[in-house]
Amino acid sequence: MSTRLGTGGSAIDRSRPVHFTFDGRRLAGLTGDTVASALLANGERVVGRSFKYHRPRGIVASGPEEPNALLGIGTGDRFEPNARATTTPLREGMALRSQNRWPSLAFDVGVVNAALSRFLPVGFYYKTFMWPRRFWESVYEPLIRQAAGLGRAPDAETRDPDRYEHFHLHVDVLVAGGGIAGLQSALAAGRAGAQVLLMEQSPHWGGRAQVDGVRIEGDPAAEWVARAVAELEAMPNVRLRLNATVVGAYDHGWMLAVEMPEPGPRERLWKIRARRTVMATGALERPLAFAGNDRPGVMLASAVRDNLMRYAVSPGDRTVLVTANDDGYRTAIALVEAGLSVPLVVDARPECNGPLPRRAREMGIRVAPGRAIAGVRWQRRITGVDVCLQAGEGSALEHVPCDAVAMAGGWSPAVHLWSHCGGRLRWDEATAAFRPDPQFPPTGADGQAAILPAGSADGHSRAVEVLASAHRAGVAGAAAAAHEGDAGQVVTAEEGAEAPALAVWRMPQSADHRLRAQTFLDFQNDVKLTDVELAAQEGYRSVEHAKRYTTLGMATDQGKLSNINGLAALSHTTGQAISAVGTTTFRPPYTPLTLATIAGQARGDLFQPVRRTPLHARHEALGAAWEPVGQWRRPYVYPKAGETVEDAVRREVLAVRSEVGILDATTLGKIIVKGPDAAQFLDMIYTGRPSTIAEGRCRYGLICNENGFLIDDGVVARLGPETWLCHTTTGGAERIHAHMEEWLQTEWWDWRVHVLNVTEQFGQIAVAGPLARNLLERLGGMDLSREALPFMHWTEGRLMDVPVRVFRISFSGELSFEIAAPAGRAGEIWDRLAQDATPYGTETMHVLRAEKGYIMIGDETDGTVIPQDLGLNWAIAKKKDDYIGKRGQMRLHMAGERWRLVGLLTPDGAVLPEGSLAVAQGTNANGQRRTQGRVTSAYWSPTLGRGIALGLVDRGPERMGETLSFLQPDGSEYRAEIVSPVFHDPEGERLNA
Amino acid sequence: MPEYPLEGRRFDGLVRLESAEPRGMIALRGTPEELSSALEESVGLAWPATGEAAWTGEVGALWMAPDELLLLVPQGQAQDLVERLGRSLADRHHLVADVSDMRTLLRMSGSGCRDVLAKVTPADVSPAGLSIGRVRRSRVGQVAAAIWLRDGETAEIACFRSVAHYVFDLLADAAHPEARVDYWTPQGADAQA
Amino acid sequence: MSRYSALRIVREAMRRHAGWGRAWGSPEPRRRYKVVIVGAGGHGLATAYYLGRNYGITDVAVLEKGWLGGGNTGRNTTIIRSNYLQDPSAAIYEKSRALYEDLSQELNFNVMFSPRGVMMLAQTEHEVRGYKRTVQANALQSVATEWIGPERVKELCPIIRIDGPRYPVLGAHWQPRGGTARHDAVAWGYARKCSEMGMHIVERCAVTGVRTEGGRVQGVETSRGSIDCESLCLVVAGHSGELAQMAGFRLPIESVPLQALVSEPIKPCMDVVVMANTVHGYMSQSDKGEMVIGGGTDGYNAYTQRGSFHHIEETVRALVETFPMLSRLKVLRQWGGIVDMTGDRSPIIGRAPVRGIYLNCGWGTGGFKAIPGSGWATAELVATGASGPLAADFGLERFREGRFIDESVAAGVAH
Amino acid sequence: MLTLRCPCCGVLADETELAPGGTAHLRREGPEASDEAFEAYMFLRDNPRGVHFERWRHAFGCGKWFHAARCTVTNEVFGTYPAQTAAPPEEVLEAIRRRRPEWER
Repeated sequence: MSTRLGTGGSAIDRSRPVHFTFDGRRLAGLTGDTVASALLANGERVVGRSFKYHRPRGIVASGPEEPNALLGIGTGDRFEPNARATTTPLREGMALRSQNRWPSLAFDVGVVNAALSRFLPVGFYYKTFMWPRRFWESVYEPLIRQAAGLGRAPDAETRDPDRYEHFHLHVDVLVAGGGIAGLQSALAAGRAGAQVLLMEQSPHWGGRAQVDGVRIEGDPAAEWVARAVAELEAMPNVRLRLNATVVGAYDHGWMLAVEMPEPGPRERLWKIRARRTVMATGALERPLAFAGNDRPGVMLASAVRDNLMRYAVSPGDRTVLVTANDDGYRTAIALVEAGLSVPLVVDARPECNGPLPRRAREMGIRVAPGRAIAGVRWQRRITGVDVCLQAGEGSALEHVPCDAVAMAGGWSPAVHLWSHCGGRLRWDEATAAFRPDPQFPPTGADGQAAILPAGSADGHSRAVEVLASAHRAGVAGAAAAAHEGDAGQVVTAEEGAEAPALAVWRMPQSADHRLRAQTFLDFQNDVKLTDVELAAQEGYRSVEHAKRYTTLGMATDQGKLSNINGLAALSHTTGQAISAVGTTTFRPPYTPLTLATIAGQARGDLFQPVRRTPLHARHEALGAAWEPVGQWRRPYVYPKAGETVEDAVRREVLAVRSEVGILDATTLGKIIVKGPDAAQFLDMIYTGRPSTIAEGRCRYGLICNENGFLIDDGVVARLGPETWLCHTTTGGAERIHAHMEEWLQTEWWDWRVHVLNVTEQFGQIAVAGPLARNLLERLGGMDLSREALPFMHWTEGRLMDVPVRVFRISFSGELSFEIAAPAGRAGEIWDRLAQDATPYGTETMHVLRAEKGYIMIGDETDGTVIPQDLGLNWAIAKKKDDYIGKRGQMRLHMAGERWRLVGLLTPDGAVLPEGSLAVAQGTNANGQRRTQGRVTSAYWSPTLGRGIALGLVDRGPERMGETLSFLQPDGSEYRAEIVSPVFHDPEGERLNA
Repeated sequence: MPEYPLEGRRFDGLVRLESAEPRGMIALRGTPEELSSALEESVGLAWPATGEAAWTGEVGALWMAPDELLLLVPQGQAQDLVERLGRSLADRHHLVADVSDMRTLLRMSGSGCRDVLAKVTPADVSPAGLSIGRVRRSRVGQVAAAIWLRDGETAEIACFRSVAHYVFDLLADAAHPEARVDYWTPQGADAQA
Repeated sequence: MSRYSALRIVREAMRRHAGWGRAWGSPEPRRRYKVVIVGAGGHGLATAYYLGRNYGITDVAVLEKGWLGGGNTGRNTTIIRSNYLQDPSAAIYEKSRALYEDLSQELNFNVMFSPRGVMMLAQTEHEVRGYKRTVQANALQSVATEWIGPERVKELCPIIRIDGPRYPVLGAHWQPRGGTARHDAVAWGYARKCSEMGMHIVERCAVTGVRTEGGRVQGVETSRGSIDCESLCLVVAGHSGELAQMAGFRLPIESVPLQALVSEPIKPCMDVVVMANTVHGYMSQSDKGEMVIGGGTDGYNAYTQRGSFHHIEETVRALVETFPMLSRLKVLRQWGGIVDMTGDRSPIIGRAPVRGIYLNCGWGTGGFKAIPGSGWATAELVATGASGPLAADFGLERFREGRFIDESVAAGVAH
Repeated sequence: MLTLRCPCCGVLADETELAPGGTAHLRREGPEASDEAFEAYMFLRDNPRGVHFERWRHAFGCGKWFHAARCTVTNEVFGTYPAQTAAPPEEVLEAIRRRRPEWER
């Protein structure tokens, strides 16, 4: 039975109980507990079921490497699946649920997989489920999917109510890890004068040293830790954060960290630009590979120690320690010191006479050298272990009753950050571990090492070396940022000497197949020794193939526990050295990262900016239906009470055609181009010749990209001798401004031209319709008569005492003006106009322009259309030697026969479905129906009382009067006649009125 | 009377957020070689150093780019200054325009300014990175903005008019009373000294 | 090699699976082959397989500098669809999708093709038009897709939020027989069959040079010796530029990082593939229960197989907005691949400027779904020396002529 | 996540403040260009594995275009310089040779 002891526990507050439930049962823990320690304190050994065989599993570790103890935490909108019990602080009222079991944790039908395990060898699903063919979709895959997955998915309508945010920081030195190495590095860098941020993933400073009985400067580690923290807190150039894990290393020293602030947002994502990062992330203890090593109650020796010292929780009353190094003995000693029984220490080493083993023996602990575990006896709880010779095949020599097993397989440096960004690892035979290879570090923008390994993350195990390497790293980090101040002395430390460890990759050495088939490498994914062997046998020998074929290391712990043992198994089977086998690449994040944390504040209303015109509130008041255009919100149409969108569009169109309407045209781009070379520049940007526009006049212009394709259009006005105002489409404002700047800055930098995007300076209102002029004249202040301001002219003055520019241009085919007023004053004019004019939206604008046969960028064009296709040759200056796109348009395919703009009318006036294709005879070599044209826009025209459409048709303009067939997906057919694209006022009398 | 997007909006949290009082704004493009003397005589300001702002009272010249300044003047004085500059620069290659309505100015005040800014911009807002007098053009959330400090506890932010509400809402959310970071404050103040 | 089957598994279980042989051989390379294919990813192996299957050409070596399937084949988000706008794309992707339907049975290797359906959400009027246009085109291309309304979207994928404040779902472009497959299995399955046909798959064999004479290819220099060949086929996504350089020509290609990520496994909650291009994100749930997530490419050239975090951020932001219930789910792993981007974002299948060299590259972000069709078309090209109908429009010359195959014209640009 | 020093405003810009602009130092080919020359200008790229000259725009900053010399394998940056030049400045070439002695243009 795991229980809470009567005394001890550095992290817990016995005076403050915390209540929670586990699978509905009411339990109590203490303030300071992790969920894991609280469960153990309550004797909860089985906390989940494994992925494939649904074997009962218990808590193995005490940190982020925990593979088994994943729980569903919380309820409703705050439900979180797969929460790691070992790193989740216990909170009052927490509701915990075990996962991947049905109907209950104790009895799980999935366990049948375990019984069938021999028929479910690694990769079996690649070899079967193929016949009968249709069964795959109807039976097999649904079964596989149901079986897979760990935690329950949150309900479909879940809405996370919590806050998340980001924090950007630029520092000289980031120290990842607040153990004694991290503290020493921070001290060195901080004293040297560098700006330092020190982050520790747990709620405690000092890391393992405190539970490992290390003494620093003659005192217990804990006391030095307290002093170090105090000194760091006093430094103005140093910051410390607990509960903050550095999870990713990216290019140019950009580091990612997650903080669980308390109180504050649920999680905070730190984006840290660090000159250097000290990797003081410590090391992870390895399990040992013996039969039954996955049984609940088998734990890492270090985890047993942590639970004992921090939380006063014992994993059992009688704990057998199995080890291959001296460090493991610390756990045995600690257990006995806590008054618990350690019936046996199973040590794989033939010789174990180091100080720690000696001490253990002195305490009366029986030590069995050269031994191994042949099996763990289990009946719903561990009842004992069978002990055998490490050298043999596993025939049991004795049976030792116990209810818990602590395993000490040696330590693997936590080198993940080193690997995230290109750093290489080297296999170190001496420590039997992958260590950072100083020859191939992850580099920053300067080509130098961006990450400096320190302490046990660099493969050091002795406190003295740990502190020394940490000091060096801190000094080096500060120096890289030109801080050379006195970093002080590295402190002294002493701890029990340790005899050499033995790298034991399987127990016993020559375990037979029966044992190997019960020896687990990856606990969560149920990968066993025999699985890796079979993978190798089938040729999946490259480490990546083995990983993917067996799924070893692909569980939620990302191989933190299983990786090295797996590699060792692979090397053993393939007969190549571990160094030759190599390791798979560690990828960010080091620990799983919440999606909402990545999104940060950008959720809901802040997901993306909404751009509002100065008239936004007025549109809202008018009940506009919005259309997102880029990030702008534009009124699509203004439906009145009881009106459908169609009704409203009809009403708005007729109002413009018969009276007058107003449109918010603010979003159209407005770019000033000025300078001695502006004329020459614009003649290159546009296909036409803006240079020849007279002052006071406007002209329609086209802009192509270098490929020849039409990318934007708009009216250009000549403001002065060397000044032009270029209007772009709504989407074009930023794009075309950038386009102009690009050519000016990178190609024609010697041309004397300035460009300024003044789009948002103005509120622009289009006033369109036969009554437009006299409405405007009623505003007073300007003579807008036909004589004073003819079509395609502009003027400036004051309307209602508001300074404005008035452009006599039209996108509707009606008598029309566009009024540009300072954005802050456009409202006054709109309000006045709205008294007598009908506001209309973008959909109405589309109908109006289509009736007139005007093209719309994005409808008639799609990035593959050239002006010539649209009958816009008149807007291209043929004689001009050059403009952007001219050469592109000279290419074979551009000059040849193409689909060109026409109008399309159905005999019965029906509206052609947009995107419809006109079919031609027969099929192409791929059996696809041939086509000869398509509909680019189609609308119901209230003006003509029928459907109209614009389209691109093969040699269209030469085929007036021909009828095309538009085949629909549902098999029906539309027929339409090719006509002129101008449906309304072809002579343009209304336009010029 | 002109309308301003953030008129009347105010938020109190880790910092106080409000619309700065309206000011005239002028975009001036051209090289210092061409324009600095004219700037001197019509505004009384020397061409600011790269990435800095030059102030005389409420009149400021903010460095936007090697060939671009943003001039801040009291409300209503922009048009007049544009014309004066236009005249004195007539023979110089330049571009000057009244852009008073194009951008919106927000003011953020309180000891939490740097912490709140750090949540929304990738720029270095440490006392070293964003010193008083410096003008930093960068991102605020997903939009472009210019940030400068008037003093240790007052920041001004200029963004385009159309996104004024987005920027305000984003900063207000970042300044949520329960979202303290205490990175640059209170210690941050000492670090400056 | 004996067949895979349930019966075989039972038999092997009785003898502790001692009888399973290697999935594919690992022979020493010979001095000469009729055809040398560089790149043992999906496209290279499929090309080899169809050379044997359709043309009886088995004197083939597939050279791989690293481990088989270790490039983009093993790094992509495994989406399979053919709902493309342009005829040439629709033709080759639909051919590919059709081959996927029976691939497991044909290869006797379960590639877990899962035709669960692919939907592309329309969240702006512009997207609605783009997708409706594509549905029209697909109908004439014999690609079964349809336009569905928001309610149907919600029905097919209940975890989508269709009434989001920013971009409500206006409908979707739905391909019922699109889906996913197990990426590694595709490479392994083809490799096993090629091996069975006597072809040589040579791993850890890096090509260091291309030998040409009089404008004709003679062979390649490799880290495992010099190899002669009649035909050389370059199928090295991400590294096509380097190989081309060795052979002395340039390509309309730039190599950029493409990133993806997976979440922790959860019980099935999403039975379709969803792509949301307005907000740049797409997602499916693997058979293991992980949410598999992808987005856009990084904007700069790199061979780092990792990218910049802000692209991940943009994608995740989009998905949390589209699937709010994912909010508290956690990302397990992110990674990157290197993709070839061509001038029009469509692939290149065709003859290289050097005689005897054939190209299959430029698949950009969409290569996995094309593997069988691409192999089929490239095999025809290599075997006959001329492009068949499937590959005809994908030749290099299109860039000179300005005859582009631009899929970005429809809203659906992501893969 | 790259950081590049904008040579125009001196800011050490985060990648999110920048817009990438593809290969630098392309010579524009106009109407008189041959099909081959135009195709090369528009599409053919060296796409090197190593030192790459590329364009960036300080889009969220001073708005200026600049060039960077960067290694496409390690992302090491050898230098940045204003865009108003047809070839990389000597000091950048020097920096490259210092770090990549074997490199040649």
